[in-house]
Amino acid sequence: MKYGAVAVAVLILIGGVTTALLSQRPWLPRSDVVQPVPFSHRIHAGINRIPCQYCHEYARRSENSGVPPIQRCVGCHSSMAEQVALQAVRKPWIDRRQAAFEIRWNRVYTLPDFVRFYHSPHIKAGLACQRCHGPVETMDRVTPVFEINMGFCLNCHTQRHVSIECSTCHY
Amino acid sequence: MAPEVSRRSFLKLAAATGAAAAVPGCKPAARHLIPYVIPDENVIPGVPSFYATACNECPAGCGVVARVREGRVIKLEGNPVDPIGAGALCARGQSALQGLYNPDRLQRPHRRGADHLINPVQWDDAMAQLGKALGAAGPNQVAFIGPPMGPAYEEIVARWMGAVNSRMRMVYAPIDSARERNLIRYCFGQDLTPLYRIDRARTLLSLGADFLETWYSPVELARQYAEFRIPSTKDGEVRFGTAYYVGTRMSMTAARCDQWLACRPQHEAAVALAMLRVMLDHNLVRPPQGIDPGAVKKFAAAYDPHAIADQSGVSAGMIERMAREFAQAQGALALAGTDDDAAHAAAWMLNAVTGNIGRTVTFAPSAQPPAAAEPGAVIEAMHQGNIKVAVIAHANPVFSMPLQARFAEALGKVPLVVWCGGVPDETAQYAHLLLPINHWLEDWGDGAPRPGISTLRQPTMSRVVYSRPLGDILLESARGAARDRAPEFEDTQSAVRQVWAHRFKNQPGSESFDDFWDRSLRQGGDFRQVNAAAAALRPEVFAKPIELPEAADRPDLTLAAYPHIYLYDGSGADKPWLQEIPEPVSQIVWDAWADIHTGTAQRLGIKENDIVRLAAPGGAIELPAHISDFVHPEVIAVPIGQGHTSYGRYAKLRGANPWLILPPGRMTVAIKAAATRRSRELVSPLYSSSMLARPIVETMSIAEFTQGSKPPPWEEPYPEPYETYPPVEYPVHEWGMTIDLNACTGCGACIAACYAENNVPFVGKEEVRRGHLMSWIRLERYIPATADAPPLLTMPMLCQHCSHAPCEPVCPVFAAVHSNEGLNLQVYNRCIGTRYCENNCPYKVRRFNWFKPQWPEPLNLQLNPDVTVRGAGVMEKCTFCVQRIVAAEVQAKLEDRKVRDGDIVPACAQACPSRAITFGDMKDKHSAMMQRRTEHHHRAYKALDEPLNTLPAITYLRQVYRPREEV
Amino acid sequence: MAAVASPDYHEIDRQVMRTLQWPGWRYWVWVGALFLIVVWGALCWANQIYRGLGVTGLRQPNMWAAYITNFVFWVGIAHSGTLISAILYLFRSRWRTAVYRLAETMTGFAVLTAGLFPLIHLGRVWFFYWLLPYPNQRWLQPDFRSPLVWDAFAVSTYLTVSLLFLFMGLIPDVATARDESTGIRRTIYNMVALGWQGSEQQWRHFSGVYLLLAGLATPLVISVHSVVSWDFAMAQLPGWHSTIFAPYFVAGAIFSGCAMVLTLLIPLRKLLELEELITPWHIDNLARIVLFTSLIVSYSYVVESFMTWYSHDPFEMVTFQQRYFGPYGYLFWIMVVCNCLIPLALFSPRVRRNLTLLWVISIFVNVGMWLERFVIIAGSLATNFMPSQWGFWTPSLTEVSITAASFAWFLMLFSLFTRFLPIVSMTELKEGLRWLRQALRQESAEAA
Amino acid sequence: MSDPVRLIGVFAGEEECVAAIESLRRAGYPKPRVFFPIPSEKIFAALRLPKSPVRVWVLIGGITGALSGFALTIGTSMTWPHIAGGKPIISLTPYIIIAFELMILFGALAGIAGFLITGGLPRLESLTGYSGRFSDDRFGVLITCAPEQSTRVELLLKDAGAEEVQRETA
Repeated sequence: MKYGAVAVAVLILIGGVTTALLSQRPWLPRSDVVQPVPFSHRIHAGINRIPCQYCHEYARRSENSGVPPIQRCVGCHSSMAEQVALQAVRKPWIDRRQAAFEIRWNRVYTLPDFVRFYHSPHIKAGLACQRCHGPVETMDRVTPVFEINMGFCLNCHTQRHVSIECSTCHY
Repeated sequence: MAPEVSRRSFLKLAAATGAAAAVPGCKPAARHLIPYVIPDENVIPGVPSFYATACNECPAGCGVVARVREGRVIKLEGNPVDPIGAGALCARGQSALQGLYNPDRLQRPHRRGADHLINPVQWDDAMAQLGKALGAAGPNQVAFIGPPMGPAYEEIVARWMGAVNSRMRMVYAPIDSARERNLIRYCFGQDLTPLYRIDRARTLLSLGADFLETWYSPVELARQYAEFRIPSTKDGEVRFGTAYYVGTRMSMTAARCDQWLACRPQHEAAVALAMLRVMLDHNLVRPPQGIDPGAVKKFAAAYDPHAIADQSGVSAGMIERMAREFAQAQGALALAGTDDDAAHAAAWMLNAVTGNIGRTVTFAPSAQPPAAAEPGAVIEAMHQGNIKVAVIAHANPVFSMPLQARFAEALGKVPLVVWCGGVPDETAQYAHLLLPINHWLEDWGDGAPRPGISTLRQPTMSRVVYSRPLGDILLESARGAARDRAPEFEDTQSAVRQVWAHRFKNQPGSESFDDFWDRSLRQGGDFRQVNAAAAALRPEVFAKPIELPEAADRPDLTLAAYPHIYLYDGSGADKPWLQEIPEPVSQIVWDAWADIHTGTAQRLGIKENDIVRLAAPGGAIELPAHISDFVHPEVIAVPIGQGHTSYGRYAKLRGANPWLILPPGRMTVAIKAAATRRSRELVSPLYSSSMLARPIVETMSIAEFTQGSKPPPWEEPYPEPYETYPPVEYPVHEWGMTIDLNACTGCGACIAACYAENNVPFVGKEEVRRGHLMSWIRLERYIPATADAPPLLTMPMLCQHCSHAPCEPVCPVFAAVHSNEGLNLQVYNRCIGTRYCENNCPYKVRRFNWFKPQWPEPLNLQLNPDVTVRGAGVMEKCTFCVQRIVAAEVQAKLEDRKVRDGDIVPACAQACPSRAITFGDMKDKHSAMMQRRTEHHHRAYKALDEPLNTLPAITYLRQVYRPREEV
Repeated sequence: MAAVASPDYHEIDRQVMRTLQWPGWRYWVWVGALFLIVVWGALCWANQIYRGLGVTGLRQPNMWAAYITNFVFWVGIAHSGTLISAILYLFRSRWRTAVYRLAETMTGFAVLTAGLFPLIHLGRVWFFYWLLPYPNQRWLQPDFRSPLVWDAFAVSTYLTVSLLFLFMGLIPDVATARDESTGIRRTIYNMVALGWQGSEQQWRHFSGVYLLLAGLATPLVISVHSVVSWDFAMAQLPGWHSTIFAPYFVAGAIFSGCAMVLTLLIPLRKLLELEELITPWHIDNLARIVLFTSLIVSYSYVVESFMTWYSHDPFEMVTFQQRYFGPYGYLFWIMVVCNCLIPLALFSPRVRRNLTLLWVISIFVNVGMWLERFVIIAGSLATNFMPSQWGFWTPSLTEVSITAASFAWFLMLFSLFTRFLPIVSMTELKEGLRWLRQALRQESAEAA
Repeated sequence: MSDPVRLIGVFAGEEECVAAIESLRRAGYPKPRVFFPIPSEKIFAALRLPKSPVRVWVLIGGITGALSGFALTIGTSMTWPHIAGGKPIISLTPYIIIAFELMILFGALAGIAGFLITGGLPRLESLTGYSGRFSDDRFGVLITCAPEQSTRVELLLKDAGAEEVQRETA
């Protein structure tokens, strides 16, 4: 019986480690991402009601939505010398040497290499950004709401009668 | 709008913003997003930009459009506006990318130390050293060696030469048109540029001119040749050009002609002259005004067809037949491409006497060639020690000059040799200062390939290595050497602009220069019609007989060197695509070989792969033998391009270099051949050359074409397929392709384009030997079993996207699956690698990733971010460029319209010089692709479809041929 | 040799129990050597997974070669076990009792070995479970139209059922062994025997389910090798696409399997001193099956060639011409000698009684049957529809190692079984004691 | 009333054992528990045992397997119909193979389960009266009776050919 207990303990351990490793699925959106700049979508998109595509301007034209250029930040935050939180934005604006003070935003949403996703047709189809990204306008720090996996895509594509051919996303 | 280089340098880091960064295998996707400080309004991340420029890989100078994603060029395509390439681009042009991203490119300036090793130096140091040396040099003590580089660059060089007070400009390109120019001057008494129009001819005679491969302007001529060779029926009359190739070996060009007539070396002229005699003897021609028939007759009398038949090996009957056809055709054209002046003269005589000047070939006045010193004089000055500084750019004379020219030795006597280039080559081994210069895709420049056509080159991306434009180096060094005489150009860009501004002044029109400049940049140049120049054969030409080689002087064996279709003069050897694409006729990869006739090999006791020693007066080379009947028995043919001792990892130590043993200016030399006891396997991805009478490459004689039907290839035709299941319905599109085998020349541009577009890995010689070649499209090449057939059967073979795809139902996991647009999809991420699909594929077009593919940095920058890089263990194959299909469909959706015919052009179809490949929707009967099928329905067939009922989406159009008759 | 002409129940037990004594050092050296070969094979596989299948000799167009040949070979080996244990059980064959456990053990381990090869040959083995249906967020399931999915179902069913069948038969025997042992062995044997005590209720359900399992295994075994043959017959490749493949493969499987039983049985009988339980009569019967199936296989070769000639299909004609006279032609002729000619010697009773000769013949048959699968699989792939894409596989070190390791793996498992579990069924020998006695009498009469 | 007595008759052969069972039955005793080393149809017959119900288990398992095979294949094909090689989405012919294999698999598993459950296996402690001899070469007949009947039963067993009769108090 002692051996039995040990065996069960080992099995539980192995199972736990496997589950833990698999639950880390690196290809899924990450909820533990902390950004170098304490940017709040709640303040920008929520309180101030700035449209998403004001900053993510490529979404309707490209596969990428794009991260806003620093110029876009400076456009509104013209006097930011006094704000400590905005130093990270101000530095690259003042010193434009490449890579000197670049902001390295951490990705929240990643897709595997073998998935092709175009933002543009989704915008064209009138989908709200929140359909996939969740209520970003309520978040100070963006965390994923949906587990964006193949089933998530298929659900929506099937409901909306969009192609679910393999070549829609994989090539 | 002209993009500015400085601005684009911001983009370099933006590569990470590509959502689908193509990284091989399991590397985690980019983790960071780095924003622009100021966005470039011309660049949308994820959307490609296109920049027009011009190819610099050979003198033809086709226009090129560079596809740029996130600041890096990922694909080169033909520029449709350009009249030379007309939107197509050959394999060499496609592969320029691998020169740009070559991992062995010199990263920064280097100086050779006392220990003979090279060490990196700062640009400032290097420039200071050069400037000082130039300043110290006396008059005519500075040499500049390089090929013709286009008007703007020539202007920079000329002014630089002026600043250093020297006239030692040596214009040097290993393959140039000097002989053609000289002979035109001899025949017509003026400097003229010929404009060939094969498409206007009905009979074509090539005297050793490989016009589909390396001669003159292959892309342009292939396009014309396709028009000439695609049979058509108009008003009951069948139009189908007749082509003869007289030469020592069956080149790819010869294989596309009706007949290859094996001719003893240096006897091509004799055959042409004998034809002239037959024409006059039988009064087949009336020479046009200005040519005295009597003089011609008198001249031709010396060339008795029977005697010449005995000497040349081309039968008298054949000579007579060719003469008749040539004389009577409505438009005929003779082209000469040998190293024999007589052949060129004879070709012009034939063209002139039959009245084809102005019809199938026109002339335009030549531009002034750059002022240059005699090459011999420069070399002699170097030998004398009179040259203190030699700058060598874009040239590799140590490799491509014969040993007899003693160039390397002369170079050794120059105190400062400055080498400017990309991958350090043999010449760089003699350099004291090695300066990396911008690749033409990174540099400004222009070209004037022929009158009326001015191409403009612009940087398409920021530099890959710490290189500088050659022009900047020259201008800065001139400033350093001689402040008083320094050229007033600021840098290369302003030099190009000023040169163009100068020329613009002389042109009529109301356009402002800024508009003209912008338009030229956008189009990739300035293209104008030029009036043909009048040209008449000089009567004196017929006064002096052309000497024919004496039978007594005839050597036992002649080495005939020819530029390899991909490696060209050797400059292609550093590009793995060009090494890996099988040479069309021999199908050999990554090597050089000696083409030996079966009989000769027997006589010499040589077997396939035995290394033979070819000894010429100037030296000897050793190469493995490739035995075939595709070469004259007295000739051993050797491709030029391999045999590098330097020039990067892909070129180094492969094969042998025939340039070294050729006499200066010649491509042939008498040799002695002997077997050595060694051998080396020549690697080819092709097993059998016999088609076993299977319906793969189908042909049709001209008689069958005229009748409009062809008997089935089988003794008993297979019964009509009995369909067990209802056919699959494709709701919107059903993509398909039509490939015209009469147009296809086998040049391999499609293969190179596919490599570039689809991230197809190259694997190297050993892996090709092990059957691991990855190319998605290959050339099927068979030697016909009967004499009554085209000389060589070729067809591009790629995934047929069968409607009844045998690969699909055997896949256990739906990795091979059909889309509702008729595509046979391969879902890489679903594939588990059972490889059953390839077993069941009758066309054997699927490729398995035996290893994780490797692209040594920075070759990986070329990878197309729109195509997944496949990891080890998955199957892949042609996708009909599904990424382009999806992109076009997305674009159509954004514009609220349907996909139009022509929106989608797969890479192979885009590149094809002869426009053999058309892609479109099979459900749209009006698409160009379906039109082509309908128009040529007599010729349409689907490969292996009759026995297997696979219903391929690719329809081939049978190759129509004229039966080779024994005359 | 202690000639006991008339063994009784206890004598049978005694003789079999003797094999379960703790083995000596020679045995452990043998098992250890096999284990090392298995470890080497595992390392080769690990290297293959890490670097990619390019470490094998596989190439265009030989996408399948040694691994799939091994798979079919081992599945085939398995079949004779089920034939002897299940089909002959249903026929109430008298001579099966002494050899069936050995054959069945061989079946279990052969399927276990065979089952590894579809995994070994995968390009991305870490996704092997995509071959099986399971709920997933991708909505994706295997394509049940693919013969490989049939394979996955057939082989895993076969493995399960044959192991269950083996286990069922073992229960009463292990109980016997338990009752003869003490200490930890006794505990373990008792657990294996599930506490079997041979009461009338236990026996009643046992007999019922054993018969039904035999009844289920019989169509299963035929279906499994038919499905394996359809891996090839369902493709349209010349040389594969043939309707006779299913019976042809099943016959070949039994042929090779019985030969393998002989290969194992003849030395084992000697080493474990089981001469009195496994008599020449048993072996003679096995040899007759080998002979009979050899004739079927030879007939299949003839029919296959005849059909090709008769159809005059140009592709098939070339493939067969290449099969006989192409680069792999010598393998075909070795195969004909091994499979068709050498077994003809078994028509002679003296050959059937000469154990050494019989053993050598069985080795030839094993070699021949491996080659048969190779000639069909790699040979047909080599000479496909596209003459330009022909190509001929040559083995790499990895493939040789893994093939060798598969034999070592099989022999290691088998060797372990022989010394820890009864390799001869005591229960069934006792049940058929009459026939055993008769055989022994006959033998001693012949010897006299 | 005193404790009942267990009598275990040990027989050397199948016939004697059968004879003992028969005579016990004729004498009106309840069915004895019998231990024997080989499966014996004669003993089953003597004990008047009905056929084992595992047949039904196998049948139900097999039918379930076949049905689930069809349900699985057809169901998954319909969830996401992929075109492959122009074959129909629901290709019944190949699905028969899956259904067949699952029928065998489920049938065999159900049979084993039936055997274990109906046979009361696995069991941890020994059945009363079991002895190691009964898995070797002896047959055992166990009958529990009142002490006053024990002599008669012992005689009955001996008459049938028992080598020995063990007697123990229950």
